[in-house]
Amino acid sequence: KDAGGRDGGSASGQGCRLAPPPAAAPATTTSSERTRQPLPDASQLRVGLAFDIGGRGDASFNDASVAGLDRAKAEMGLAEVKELDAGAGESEDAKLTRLQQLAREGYDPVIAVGYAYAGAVRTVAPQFPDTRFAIVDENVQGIPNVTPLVFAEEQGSFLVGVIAAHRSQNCHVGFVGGVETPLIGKFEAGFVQGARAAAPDIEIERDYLTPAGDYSGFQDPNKGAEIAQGQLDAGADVLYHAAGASGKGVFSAVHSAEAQAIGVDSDQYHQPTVAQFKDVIISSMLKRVDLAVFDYVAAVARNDLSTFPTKFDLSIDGVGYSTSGGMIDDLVPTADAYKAAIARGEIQVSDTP
Amino acid sequence: MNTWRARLLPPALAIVFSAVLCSAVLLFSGADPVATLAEMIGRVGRGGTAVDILNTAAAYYLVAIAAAIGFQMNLLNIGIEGQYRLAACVAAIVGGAISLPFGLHAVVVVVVGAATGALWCGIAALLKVYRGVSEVISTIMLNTLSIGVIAYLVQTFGELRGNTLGTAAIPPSGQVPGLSFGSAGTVFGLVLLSVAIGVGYALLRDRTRYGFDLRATGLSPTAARAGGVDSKKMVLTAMLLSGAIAGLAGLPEILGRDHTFTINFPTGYGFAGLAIALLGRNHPVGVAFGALLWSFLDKSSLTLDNIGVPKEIVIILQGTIVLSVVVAYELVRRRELAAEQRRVGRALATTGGDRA
Amino acid sequence: MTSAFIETAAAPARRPMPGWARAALWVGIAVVAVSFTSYQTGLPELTASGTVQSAVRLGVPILFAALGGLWAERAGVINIGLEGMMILGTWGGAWAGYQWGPLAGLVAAAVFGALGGLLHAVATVTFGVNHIVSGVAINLLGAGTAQYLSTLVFEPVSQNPRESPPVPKFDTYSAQPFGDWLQWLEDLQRVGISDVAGILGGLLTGVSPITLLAYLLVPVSYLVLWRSPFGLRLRSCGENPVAAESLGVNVYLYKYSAVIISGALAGIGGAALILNPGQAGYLEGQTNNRGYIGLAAMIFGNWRPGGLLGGAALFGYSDGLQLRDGEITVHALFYAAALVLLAVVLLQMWRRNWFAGGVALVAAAIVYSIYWYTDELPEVLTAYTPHLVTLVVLAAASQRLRPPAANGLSYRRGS
Amino acid sequence: MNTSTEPDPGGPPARAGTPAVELTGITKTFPGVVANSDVNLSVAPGEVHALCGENGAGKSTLMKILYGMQPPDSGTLRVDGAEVRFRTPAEAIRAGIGMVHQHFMLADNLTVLENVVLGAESAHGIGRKARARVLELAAGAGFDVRPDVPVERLGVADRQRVEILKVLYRGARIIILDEPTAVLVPQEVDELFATLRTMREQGFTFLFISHKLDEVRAIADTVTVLRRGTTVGTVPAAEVSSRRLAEMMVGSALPVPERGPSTVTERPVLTVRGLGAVEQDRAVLSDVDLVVRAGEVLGIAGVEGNGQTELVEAVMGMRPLRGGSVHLGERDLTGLSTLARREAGIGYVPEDRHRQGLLLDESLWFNRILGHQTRPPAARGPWLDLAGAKADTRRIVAEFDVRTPGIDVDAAALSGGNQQKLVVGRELAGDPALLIAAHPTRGVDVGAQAGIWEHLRAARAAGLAVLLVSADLDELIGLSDTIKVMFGGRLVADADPLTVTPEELGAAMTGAGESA
Ligand SMILES: Nc1ncnc2c1ncn2[C@@H]1O[C@H](COP(=O)(O)OP(=O)(O)OP(=O)(O)O)[C@@H](O)[C@H]1O
Ligand SMILES: Nc1ncnc2c1ncn2[C@@H]1O[C@H](COP(=O)(O)OP(=O)(O)OP(=O)(O)O)[C@@H](O)[C@H]1O
Ligand SMILES: [Mg+2]
Ligand SMILES: [Mg+2]
Repeated sequence: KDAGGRDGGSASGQGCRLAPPPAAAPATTTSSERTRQPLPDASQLRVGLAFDIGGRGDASFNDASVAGLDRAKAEMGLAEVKELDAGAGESEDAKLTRLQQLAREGYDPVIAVGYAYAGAVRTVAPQFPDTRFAIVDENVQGIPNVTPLVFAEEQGSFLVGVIAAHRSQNCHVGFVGGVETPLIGKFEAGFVQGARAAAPDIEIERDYLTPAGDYSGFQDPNKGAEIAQGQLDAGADVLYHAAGASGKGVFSAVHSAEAQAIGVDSDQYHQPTVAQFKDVIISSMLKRVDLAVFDYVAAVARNDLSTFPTKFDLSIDGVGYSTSGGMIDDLVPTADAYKAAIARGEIQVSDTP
Repeated sequence: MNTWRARLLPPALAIVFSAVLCSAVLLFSGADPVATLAEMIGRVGRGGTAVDILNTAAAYYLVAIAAAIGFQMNLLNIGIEGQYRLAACVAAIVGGAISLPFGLHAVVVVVVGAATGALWCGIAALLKVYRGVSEVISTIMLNTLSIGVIAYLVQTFGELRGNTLGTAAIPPSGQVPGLSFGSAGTVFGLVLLSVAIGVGYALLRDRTRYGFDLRATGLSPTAARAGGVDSKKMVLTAMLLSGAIAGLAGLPEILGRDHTFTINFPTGYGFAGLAIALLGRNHPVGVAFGALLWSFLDKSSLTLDNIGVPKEIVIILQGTIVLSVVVAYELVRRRELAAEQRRVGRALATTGGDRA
Repeated sequence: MTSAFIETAAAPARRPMPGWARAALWVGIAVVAVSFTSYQTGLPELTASGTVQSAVRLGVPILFAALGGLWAERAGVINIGLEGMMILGTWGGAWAGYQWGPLAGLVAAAVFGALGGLLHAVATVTFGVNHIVSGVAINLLGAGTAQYLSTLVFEPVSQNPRESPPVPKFDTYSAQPFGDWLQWLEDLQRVGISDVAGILGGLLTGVSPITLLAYLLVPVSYLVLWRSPFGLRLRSCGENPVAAESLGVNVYLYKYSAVIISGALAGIGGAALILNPGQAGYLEGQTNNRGYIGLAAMIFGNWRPGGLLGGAALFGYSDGLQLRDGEITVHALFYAAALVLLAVVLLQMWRRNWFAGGVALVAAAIVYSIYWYTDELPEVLTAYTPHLVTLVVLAAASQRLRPPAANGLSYRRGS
Repeated sequence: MNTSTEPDPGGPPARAGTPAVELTGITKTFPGVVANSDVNLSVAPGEVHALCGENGAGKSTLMKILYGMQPPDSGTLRVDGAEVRFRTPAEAIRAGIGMVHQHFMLADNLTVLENVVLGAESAHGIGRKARARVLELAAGAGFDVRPDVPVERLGVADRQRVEILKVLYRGARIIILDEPTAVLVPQEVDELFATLRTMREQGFTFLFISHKLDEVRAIADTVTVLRRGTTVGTVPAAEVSSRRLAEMMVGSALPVPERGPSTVTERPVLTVRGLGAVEQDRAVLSDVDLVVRAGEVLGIAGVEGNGQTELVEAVMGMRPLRGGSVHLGERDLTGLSTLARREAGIGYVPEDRHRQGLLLDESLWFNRILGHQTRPPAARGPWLDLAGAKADTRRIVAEFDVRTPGIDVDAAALSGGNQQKLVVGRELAGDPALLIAAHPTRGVDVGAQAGIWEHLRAARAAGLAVLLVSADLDELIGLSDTIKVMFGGRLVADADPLTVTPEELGAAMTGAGESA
């Protein structure tokens, strides 16, 4: 019987030659400061939420938006939330219908989760000029009643890239993408830049499960595990995934190789579906959809969208990294130094690989 | 068996049986089947659902006709899924790259779509005719391969809009205007193309020599061969035709609404097409009803979220319908055949049959 | 009185090699070609034990589906519903596995798959429905039922209608210390020895009970189907059911058994997707057409257990390979393909089959020049290497295939 | 004979006086047809009992009832004196009955051994013991057998031996042979009869069906004649003449196809030169030359499997050629498709109407179009002319006396004879110059047969050239103006139908020398 699994790529090296982190500097404004203004009363609002595939329970941005609304209920007395689920491979008119249905039934604001709604929001929002729409992950501009909730995923990924580089014993890390879409490309880009910034000589494996258009890559943990195993076999010992449900496979491969993994979107250390692997999840790149949604509801309740951030980036903690499990506590100063440098604009993170 | 009873009874039986089965499932899971059905039907009157049903039915009709052409010959074109998506992709790329006068532009796009579908299906046809590869397997493989080819094409010829990778937009000269019902939505102009294809298919099937050859080959390849039908040619042309019609299925949406092919282009029409063709017994009118039913189930299932019923019940319903419709056809066929033999026997006995 | 038998049954002058020997020969040639390529291109991945393990893991679900197809089609029932039965298996496996552990999951997966098989049998055997039609419907039903049940049963626990909660897994076993020794050999990086060690190591380490079951079921299927009275009767239903019935074989019974076993095997294939270590629980869409691929592997293997093992292995290997730096490794496969084609050329020359030899030579030249003039392949295309390989191999070999004679025909007693 | 082949002493020794098989009052109807009506049959143990009757008389049906394949509507079965009721063949087998079917029931893909032991695995398994037993039985019956050869590689005679081995392996004492000689050449028939005689000595009882009356008289002890589903009578074979048997079968003198006055002209319609074809490296046709003139019926005689099917297919363009040419009048058809040949004026009555002649699940008028889909009255340009097709179908139904309630019923609903009349009517429509008729009256009852002959004669008188392939030597001799004998893919002899006898023809068909 196999004990812990084979040490396919477990750490044996001495780590990277590390570049010195940027000088730490005073932190800039964070959202905590902004939200210090009193919370409005949202008891008049009825929010409509249109999910992307994956829906509730995806432990990713769908769930994060629910979390944001739950917090809004708790803290602002938000009256009602209506959620509608999407189906795999559905056609555009299903998305249109979903948004129209929410708008027609008087939900305001209507939040569309996922860039797949970009076209639908562009079509539906002008039809309902009195309803406010928000769309996650797509920068829809030029329609007065649409607010984009977009994130600087590359910045968050940069930080976990730094963390990976510091944690790697073999000076070799890996990125596993689910589907090769432009959005996932931002995660890859940031991670690579971060790892290189921290360790210029680092080797980086990069693989996707499927090419653009074949969304099975987000739903195939078995292939996720194989890709991860391939990277571990090649010598990588810290893997970062942006592969949706296939990430489970990545964690399990990392787990049996006793290497280290970095989660994505939410704090996966606390995620029940991957709880069995939590001891290898050293950190997660946080994409604070919950925060964006909460802030958005607050802004709507306040009836003031003018100061709403155009992008949720590091400077307002729209993205970040988690420290749950305490496995990277020693790296927090380093990561925060990079974070400050990015927030100050000293480090520019490109969003394409 | 040309009686109306034999034609209409099986689908009716099948739908009733499936409805009963699904009601049982719903009851078991604690939902109210009557309310569920009422909600689904009520849904049709609301918002753009009626128009959506029509628009999607048009696409379903095309894929189902494509499947039906194959079925007529006992060819199983499982590759419709890949054909319509690849064709839509190539047509959108060409449509976005050329510039022609209004009307002609759209015609060229439609022709390109049909040609692409035919070519992709033609691979399977050639493999079958010259290498004896079962079209079932080759089209399944081609479906998966088409995903890669589409990804490659979109990456190579497409452009990034926000987070969505898509082909260049087709200019207004290539767009096909629809019939607007205001807030209830717009019926795609190319719905008419589906109607035309349906009429063409009906004529082809029942009134032309080619249609005769097609059906004869399907009924008995050996008899067709003795009757002078070239089966290789029939396999090839039927697959090409099937692929060409499949290639049209994505175009109503692209030319009528999206004007681009994105990586989010809908999937799953191909398998729906197979099921709908079975439901409609490959008959042009039957398939039309099948497409409308399927589309109705799809679109009105969106409302089930509202009343807390899992909308997967609709997939179960669809699967049950397909299975029970074929079983019902078989049962009715056996009964009718026996009845007809008895009838012939009686007729012969009275006209002085030569036996007993 | 004896002449006719002698005459007509006399074997052709050149007695053909037995099937298994020919298969073994080609496996040998392929292994040599890949080892040589691995050495020439400096890509140890090609024969690394990791790649082989990956191939095994990816190939096992396909192998089960293919075995399922074998059982059904040997009894004359085409089973394109394998995909749906596999989906039912994943759901059943996750459900029972979550509650009572992996062994129960395995059993439940078999039972759920068998239920799908039973439905297929009712439709095709009792009602004489077209086998493909019934299969398509079962695929719809399998997917729909699993989704529906998952919403009802899993969502309250996992908070996600599309996923089950984590399911306990089987442990893996390795042939120690043999495995370490193989690993040592592999790490030496010696031509040939390391390659073989890599391949053997991949096959023998990290084996889970399901994998072992898959390994076992290939010879077991052979023995049962070809060496037992039950199997003889079952196969006779796929060859000539009327004759079988006239000899007192209960054709319906055997067809039912075969299709139900087929469903159970497909269901176990589904279980292999969730109960093997390193894999998730039930997840909507996770079978991802593996049932269809299994069917293709079976056809590829000429409706024989050894052959379908080869099909599943080829598929698993090319999939495993493309997942490991596919742009480069699949590119290197072209080199190996050119080598295999050269072997074909030599063989055909030896047989004085000049035309076939010439065709193979041209093909080898084309494949080699593709290898020579490109450095890597676009990843969007390498992702589908297994499918392309299947298609190409079928195109090359399908005329030799010999399906059961009554495969796909509906049979009614007394007519 | 080797004593080791003594059959299992399982069955009770037949007591004199108790019939081995006794069928009383058997009635069996199919939808629209009474296949057996009040049939009585008694077979003594240890005899060869022949069953005669024209096509469709109900012989096969009766035997299938005895073998448990079809349940009788009424009547009783006794085996060795005990009343039995078989629901499946398995039960009949257990009672010691075996059947060799008219159409062999063998799985081509399986080996000889597998075919033999299938269904009887409980006796000796499927391994070494079974093989030894099969070899032992074969030796006892005088066969030499290679148990591991797939059946597909065997010729017809060997396949029949496998069928007999199957029956023996099950320890059957009562063996039904349904038309065992139809596919055999005379020498093989002799060998078969030798086997039967040996086995009769060993105590086996045979039920033997044949259309060939002299064979019946040669092997049988007793003959029972069936006509239109009922027993006409049972007579000792030694005391009955073939003529008497024939009269019992048809109720009157045997209808003989009459040729009528010769209408042969000098104008060649079909000219075939040097035709050759191969199948899997085996020459199935070599160097066939023939000419059919207007108004002439050219008959091809031959034992099944000697190239007649291939010749017809080659002339119809359904088979790739290895050489040679086919001309219709002046026109070279060699490279043309089947359809083009039909359009050029060839009508074709295929040998298997179910597989090649008809679309069983379609209406009669739809079937009328098959083969005529490019020509009036069925078509106009690329369009079908449904009205024209229907009108012409009505004409055929009337002229050819096709008994059907209407032209909208499915072809499957017609009886074989009526189906065949429809096919012949269709192929004679549109005044073809040449008709290729393969077994035009096979499996057809006497009435329909006479009707078809009548139409052929009328068309011949109008100048039609006919290439007739038939296994029915009387039909061949009666209809043809010229007969050619085919053997091993070659035309080996010519015969003058005015003088040749079926016996001489039969001898020529086995390749035994030139005929008159
Ligand atoms: N399964 C069946 N269904 C319907 N009718 C049948 C069936 N089998 C036989 N018949 C009819 O029963 C009659 C008797 O057929 P049977 O096969 O017993 O004739 P036969 O004497 O064996 O003829 P042949 O000399 O051609 O072998 C025929 O008219 C046939 O049409
Ligand atoms: N299921 C059926 N339905 C209708 N007619 C049938 C059926 N089965 C057989 N027949 C008819 O019965 C006739 C004889 O049937 P059967 O199958 O016994 O043929 P057969 O005796 O083997 O004939 P042949 O001597 O030509 O080989 C055929 O001509 C056919 O038309
Ligand atoms: Mg890669
Ligand atoms: Mg008969």
